[in-house]
Amino acid sequence: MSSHAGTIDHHHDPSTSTGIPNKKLLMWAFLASDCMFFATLISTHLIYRLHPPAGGLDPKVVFSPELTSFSTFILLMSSLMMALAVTAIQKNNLKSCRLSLLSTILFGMVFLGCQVYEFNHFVLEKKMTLSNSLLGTTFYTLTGTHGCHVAIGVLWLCLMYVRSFKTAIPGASWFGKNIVHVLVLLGALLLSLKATLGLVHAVQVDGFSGAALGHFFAAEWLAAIGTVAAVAILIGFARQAGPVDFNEKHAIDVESMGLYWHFVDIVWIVIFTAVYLLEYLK
Amino acid sequence: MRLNTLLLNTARWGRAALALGSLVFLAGCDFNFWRMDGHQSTITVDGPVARSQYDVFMVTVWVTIVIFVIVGAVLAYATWKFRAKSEADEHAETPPQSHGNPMVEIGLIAASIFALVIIAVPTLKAIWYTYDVPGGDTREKFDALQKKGEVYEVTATGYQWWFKFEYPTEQINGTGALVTANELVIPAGTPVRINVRTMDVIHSFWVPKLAGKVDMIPNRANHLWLQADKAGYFWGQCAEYCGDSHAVMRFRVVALEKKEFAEWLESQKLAARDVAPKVAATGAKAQFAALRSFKQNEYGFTEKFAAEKPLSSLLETWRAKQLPEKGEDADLIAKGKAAFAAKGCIGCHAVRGHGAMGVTAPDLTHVGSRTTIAGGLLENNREQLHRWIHDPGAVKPGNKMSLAYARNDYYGKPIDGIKLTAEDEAALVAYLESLK
Amino acid sequence: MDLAQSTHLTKEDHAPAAQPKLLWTPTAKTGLIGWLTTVDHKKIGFLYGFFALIFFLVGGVEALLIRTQLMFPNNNVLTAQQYNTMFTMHGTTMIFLAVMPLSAAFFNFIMPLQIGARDVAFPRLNAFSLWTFVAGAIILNIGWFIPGPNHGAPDGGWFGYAPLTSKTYIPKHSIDYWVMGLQLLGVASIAASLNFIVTIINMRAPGMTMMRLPVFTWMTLITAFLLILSFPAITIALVELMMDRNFSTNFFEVSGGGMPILWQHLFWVFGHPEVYILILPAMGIVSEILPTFSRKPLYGYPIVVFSGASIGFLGFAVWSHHMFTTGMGAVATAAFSLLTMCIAVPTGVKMFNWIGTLWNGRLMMRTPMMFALGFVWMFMIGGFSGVMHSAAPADAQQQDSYFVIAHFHYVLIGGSIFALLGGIHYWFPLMFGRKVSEFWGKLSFWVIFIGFNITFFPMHFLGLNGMPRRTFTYDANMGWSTANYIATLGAFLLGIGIFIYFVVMAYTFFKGEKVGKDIWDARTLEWSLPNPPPEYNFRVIPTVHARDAWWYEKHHKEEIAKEQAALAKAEAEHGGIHMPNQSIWPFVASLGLLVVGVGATYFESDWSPGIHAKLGTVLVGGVITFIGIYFWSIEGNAGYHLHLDENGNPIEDKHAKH
Amino acid sequence: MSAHAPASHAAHDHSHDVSKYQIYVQIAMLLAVITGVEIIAVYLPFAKWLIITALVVLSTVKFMFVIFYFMHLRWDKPFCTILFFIGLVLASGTMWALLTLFSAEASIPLPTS
Ligand code: HEA
Ligand code: HEA
Ligand code: HEC
Ligand code: CUA
Ligand SMILES: [Cu+2]
Repeated sequence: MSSHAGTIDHHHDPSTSTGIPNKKLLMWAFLASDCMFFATLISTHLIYRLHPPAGGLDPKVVFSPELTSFSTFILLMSSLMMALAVTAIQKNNLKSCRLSLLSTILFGMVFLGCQVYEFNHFVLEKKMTLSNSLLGTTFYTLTGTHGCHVAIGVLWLCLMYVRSFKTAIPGASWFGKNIVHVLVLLGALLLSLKATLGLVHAVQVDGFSGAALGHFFAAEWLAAIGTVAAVAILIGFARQAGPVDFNEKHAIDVESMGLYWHFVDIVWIVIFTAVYLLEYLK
Repeated sequence: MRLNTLLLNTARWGRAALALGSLVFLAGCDFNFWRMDGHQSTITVDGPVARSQYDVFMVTVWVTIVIFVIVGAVLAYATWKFRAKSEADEHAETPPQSHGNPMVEIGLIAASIFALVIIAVPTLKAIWYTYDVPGGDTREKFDALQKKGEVYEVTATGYQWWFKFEYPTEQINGTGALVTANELVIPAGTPVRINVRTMDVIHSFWVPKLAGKVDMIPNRANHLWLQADKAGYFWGQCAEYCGDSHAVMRFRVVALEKKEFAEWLESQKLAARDVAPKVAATGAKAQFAALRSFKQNEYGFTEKFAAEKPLSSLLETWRAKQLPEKGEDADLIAKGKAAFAAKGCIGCHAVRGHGAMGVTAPDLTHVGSRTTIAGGLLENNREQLHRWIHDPGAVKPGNKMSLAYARNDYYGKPIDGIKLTAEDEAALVAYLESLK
Repeated sequence: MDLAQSTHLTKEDHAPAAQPKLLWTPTAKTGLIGWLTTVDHKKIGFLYGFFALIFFLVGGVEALLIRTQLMFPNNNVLTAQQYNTMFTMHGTTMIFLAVMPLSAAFFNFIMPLQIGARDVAFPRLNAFSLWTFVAGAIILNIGWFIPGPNHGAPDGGWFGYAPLTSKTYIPKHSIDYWVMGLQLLGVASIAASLNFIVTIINMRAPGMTMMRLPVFTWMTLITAFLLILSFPAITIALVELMMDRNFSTNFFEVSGGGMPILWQHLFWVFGHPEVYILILPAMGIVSEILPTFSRKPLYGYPIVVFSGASIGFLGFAVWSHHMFTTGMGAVATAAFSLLTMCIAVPTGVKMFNWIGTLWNGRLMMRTPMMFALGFVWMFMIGGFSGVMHSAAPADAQQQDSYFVIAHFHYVLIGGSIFALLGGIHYWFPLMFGRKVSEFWGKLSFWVIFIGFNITFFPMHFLGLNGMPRRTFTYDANMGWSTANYIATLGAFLLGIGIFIYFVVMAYTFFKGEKVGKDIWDARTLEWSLPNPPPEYNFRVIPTVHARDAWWYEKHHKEEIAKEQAALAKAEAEHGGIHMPNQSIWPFVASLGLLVVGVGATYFESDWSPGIHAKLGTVLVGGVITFIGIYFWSIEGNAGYHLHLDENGNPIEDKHAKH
Repeated sequence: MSAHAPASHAAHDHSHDVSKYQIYVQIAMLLAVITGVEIIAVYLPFAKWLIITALVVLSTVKFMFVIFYFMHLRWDKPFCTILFFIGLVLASGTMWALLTLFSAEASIPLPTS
């Protein structure tokens, strides 16, 4: 209840029959369902990999293991940040929670950026499109669906992040600000996506070198500046004073969002092995 | 006659039953719908595969009937015995609030499992028996048997909405295998392996009296086997929904004794018949001036053909079809042959020896020797042939041949295509009939 | 924690600190706004039932058209295309828009009452499920109303086998409507099921242990699990089909190496659990009716529950029995054949326990009981023909013949529909406080029962006599004419029966005899409520002491009265009954999905650049949905408190913030 | 209500939280290392079955670490684990069955095309 004093027990909700909070239960049931969802998609992909049409594309020629390993690593790190965000809010450490949420969002965006880059690269350079080969069909659909999950997760994280600024002062208006906040955050996301794309591209072309950085700034200075500006505004927002209606009691919201995010991560673990790595076996 | 007896019988059951009875009679029927000896009966079967499937079915029927009688009897007894006699009786006294008895449950579970085992054993046997030709379940073994003439192989391909049959072992002058359509002729008394393929959507190959169905699935090498006990004429039908005209995607299977089968093969391998035009042509007779106008879906068979006759007499009908008609009009046939090329029929149809090589439609080389056309929908006679080539779309909804005809689209805008005059039609029919 | 504690008191019930004006809190209880914004599980249940019954009539009219066409050989009532549309829409409508939502109506209305809860776990999610279901139903049926050669209602069969449903073979948008419609229905079902799962597991009244749950609630739980685990398969299959149709991918495209058989597998991975989704709620209803009208507890409760769960679990391991004729190879065929047979065992167990429930009882032969007994008989017959199908060699002759039609109408009508119609009779007094006349109720039962058997029993013979299903016409010389004729007459009789049923229901709804609470002297908690139940359901959350909780209460009146008085006092001290606020946002979110759905089907290929208009609409819909969800989350799960007077009526200022 | 949350429980929880940060970071490192090992493993010249087994095992380990630690299953009520594993087991089972069905000889697609 609102009159709660003392610590909240985060693994036990006395208002439910089992002691598991409703939202957590909902999320676990949903994830059970999502397992089936990805099982069917991955099955489709593997079935067609085991019985490829004659003359189909060779994934070894198409895939680029470095980029995929990198984005796998990024996603793992985002999972870590997510886990930290949950512990932070459980300890009512709002600042640290927001920081972790923001990092999770950014890592998520980098992952998406890598994926967009990858798709673009495969289509333009490796000539693998959604419709010109069975490999393209199943690959894009599977990883694209996963990407959609990540994107939805990012959106959710953003909402949670701005939600954490909801004021606790009765009568105070926060709603208009809230909308501006959302918009700035979305802007930051899109700009950082663009910047990521540029950076990956530069690295792909020039390798890890100063030249890469130079090319990157030459091409993407607008996006880079925009990102910095947007982040600056966000920091401004974050300095907002006054009590907020976001605390320990909302830990369950963050936690169930975290469950979703981690699940997206483990799906990637499976995809990384089953879709990418296995192709490289001799 | 029957009307009277029927009415007399039903009168006793009161007016409602009488009305119902006469209604039923109006449909020209009697009450024997459980007589299951139709052309596609799965009960009165004519081959070992269908018979083994029927046997399994009967096991399931008997087992379930026994269970039904026992369970039903207990249920009926309980309902009767324990019912409250009146509303007051409902609340007379509360019955004992008992919760169940584990031993009874276990006993019943055991009994159910036992019943299922009775079904499962013949099921498993029949699955393996019906899966492939006995003793020919690998390519090598099958080829060995085929060399000895003990088995036979054909390929059936489904198209929207007709069947193509290929005889891979019957090569014609190296130009390819013998191909026919809509009527599959097989040797009787011989296991026949049928490879089923499709060119478009999923179809299913089903000749109920000979064997259960197997689907024709794109990108999948399915097969089945069947065997006719003796010579006969069998009905088959596509059993998987495949679009507009799925209902009328039918075919026939004709089983012939080995010798006759060999003769049939020889005659089929010949190129299409040529009927030499008379030198002094007198002009074609206008045979179809008084064309009967058919309504859509109108019955496609003459009384003679449709009657539920013994298989042997249908086989006679089929045999009669193999011989050229008497009194052919050679001029008309020649005109038809020309029209067949000029009107673009050759774009889709093949008539071996007459220059038509189309592959997307039924092979017409010997179409005159078949008893049915248009996927078993119509009897192969003059009127129906005429009806078909006059407006195939009106007979068989959406069929691919109608797409080549001139017609109007949804908005009434004309689409260009084949246009036939009455004379063309007469000539084409004569020509098609001559292709024995 | 110990269950003897009351649950509702600890719900988060603080009003949000500041409500921006935009976040209007609707309070209308009736009228359009009242219905659109309701989060009351009983109203939502009622709406589910209302839509489901309408669609049942629509599906029934389609069935009658089918039967009229088949009345005579070479009949001409419908064209081939119309006929194909008719059976596709009949099957899809009956399954997805009639039986499933009708079950959902009972889940919504009855289940929370049975477990002693004041609402479902996520009331607004519940509203979202309802409106998304409606959106799906609209898209599924939209094709009837759009003219043009590119449109039309779905006509690919209810299992839409690829590649017939690909753009090559059906370029019309009819299939797109089907795809998007089912997709939305899937979203609705999954959301609703997640809600039910959480509700049943977490919102039980104190003392209501899992093994004290009423069987209907148990079956709801199992059905919900089946739904969330099977729908993803068809969702993916539909996504793949949609990609094939609109973005020329190769999932089922043979020229690109695709294998259409994959569609069959994915569909039936969903499809078989689906048929148990249709029957388990019905079994739950029957397991409520039989004990009540036998005046005895359900025989072998734990075993009935356990067999329900095993049916659900086994249901995932038998899907290929719909594919016995696809040449899976002898081993796979044998495996699926045996696994399918296994399902007869747990189903039989239920059968035997129902009979055990009757045994030694005192059977009240009222209308609900008639339907329940009709169910037992008819489902048994349908189950037996199921077992005949499970013998793969026999099935090679039966598959896609009228024998299958007979089988599944026996389990679907004789099973699901009978139980659902019986359930309506059973709970009608509770829902509306009125009772259907016994005479008219029984009359409709007998007409339906007889009409049903006349319609579908001959179909067994038709199937064995080789009549394939989905055929718009047949020849007179096949020996099928008589049976078809009789079946059609039966269908009209069945139609008359259903007609009587509905007229009687409508009459009773407005004018029927008013009755007091618990008219059947029933056993489960929902009957402890006055009828119709107040919006807060339970004045005092009951404490459950036995499996048939209400029966126990009735036989331990004093003890219970004392207990409830104490609890009521505690509750009043805590600030009264917490009620969730109404909300429009779930409706807005669903509306957005409707626009998304329409965009994803309609514009393509009609508009010149095509893809832009289409994506534009999808985007607009997406934004609407996003807005809905955004406000939904901002709004928070606020609520208000109700205080009751002695009669259970709310006292004045119930919307006061505090 | 609040009186109901046992004090001991809360204290116990706290002791967790202090170390959770470390645990999370360590696990994240471990996961990164395993991923690295996997990437190297595919290029090693061992038998194919061996590497596949190793990959499957390693991925499963990663999977389990994430769900039991990052997703708290280890500290939550066992019912959450059961719930998720119902889905996981059915999903894996279905996947296995599908792959098996499609590798059966009878299901191999036609050689042409
Ligand atoms: C409510 C829905 C429902 C239910 C409950 C069932 C129940 C069963 N079904 Fe049915 N089925 C459908 C709906 C349903 N079915 C539908 C819609 C289709 C067609 C889909 C389409 O193609 O469009 C279909 C098709 C279908 C097929 C495929 C047919 C084909 O297309 O070739 C098969 C094959 O095995 C089958 C089997 C079974 C079995 C074994 C059961 C068992 O669960 C039945 C068990 C019950 C009993 C057996 C009776 C009671 C038991 C006893 C009294 C105990 C003792 C009995 C014995 C030991 C035998 N069903
Ligand atoms: C729960 C599911 C369900 C239900 C209840 C029904 C109910 C009925 N079904 Fe259905 N049926 C299916 C599910 C169902 N069906 C499915 C899944 C298919 C397969 C589809 C496919 O192949 O893709 C099928 C196919 C199917 C066919 C086979 C078509 C074919 O393969 O060619 C037939 C044929 O007779 C048929 C008949 C009937 C009849 C007569 C009823 C009757 O019980 C209907 C009774 C109801 C009425 C008669 C309505 C009465 C109402 C009024 C009279 C009032 C009208 C007034 C107003 C509108 C205001 N059904
Ligand atoms: C667009 C291709 C096409 C053209 C052109 C065409 N047909 Fe056909 N024809 C078909 C198809 C396809 C069928 C099978 C239709 C079915 O049964 O569904 C068919 C069937 C037939 C049949 C019945 C064959 C059988 O064994 O069942 C005859 C006879 C026939 N066509 C004659 C003609 C004549 C004569 C013409 C020229 C006027 C013609 N066709 C032009 C495609 C074509
Ligand atoms: Cu071909 Cu149906
Ligand atoms: Cu099934």
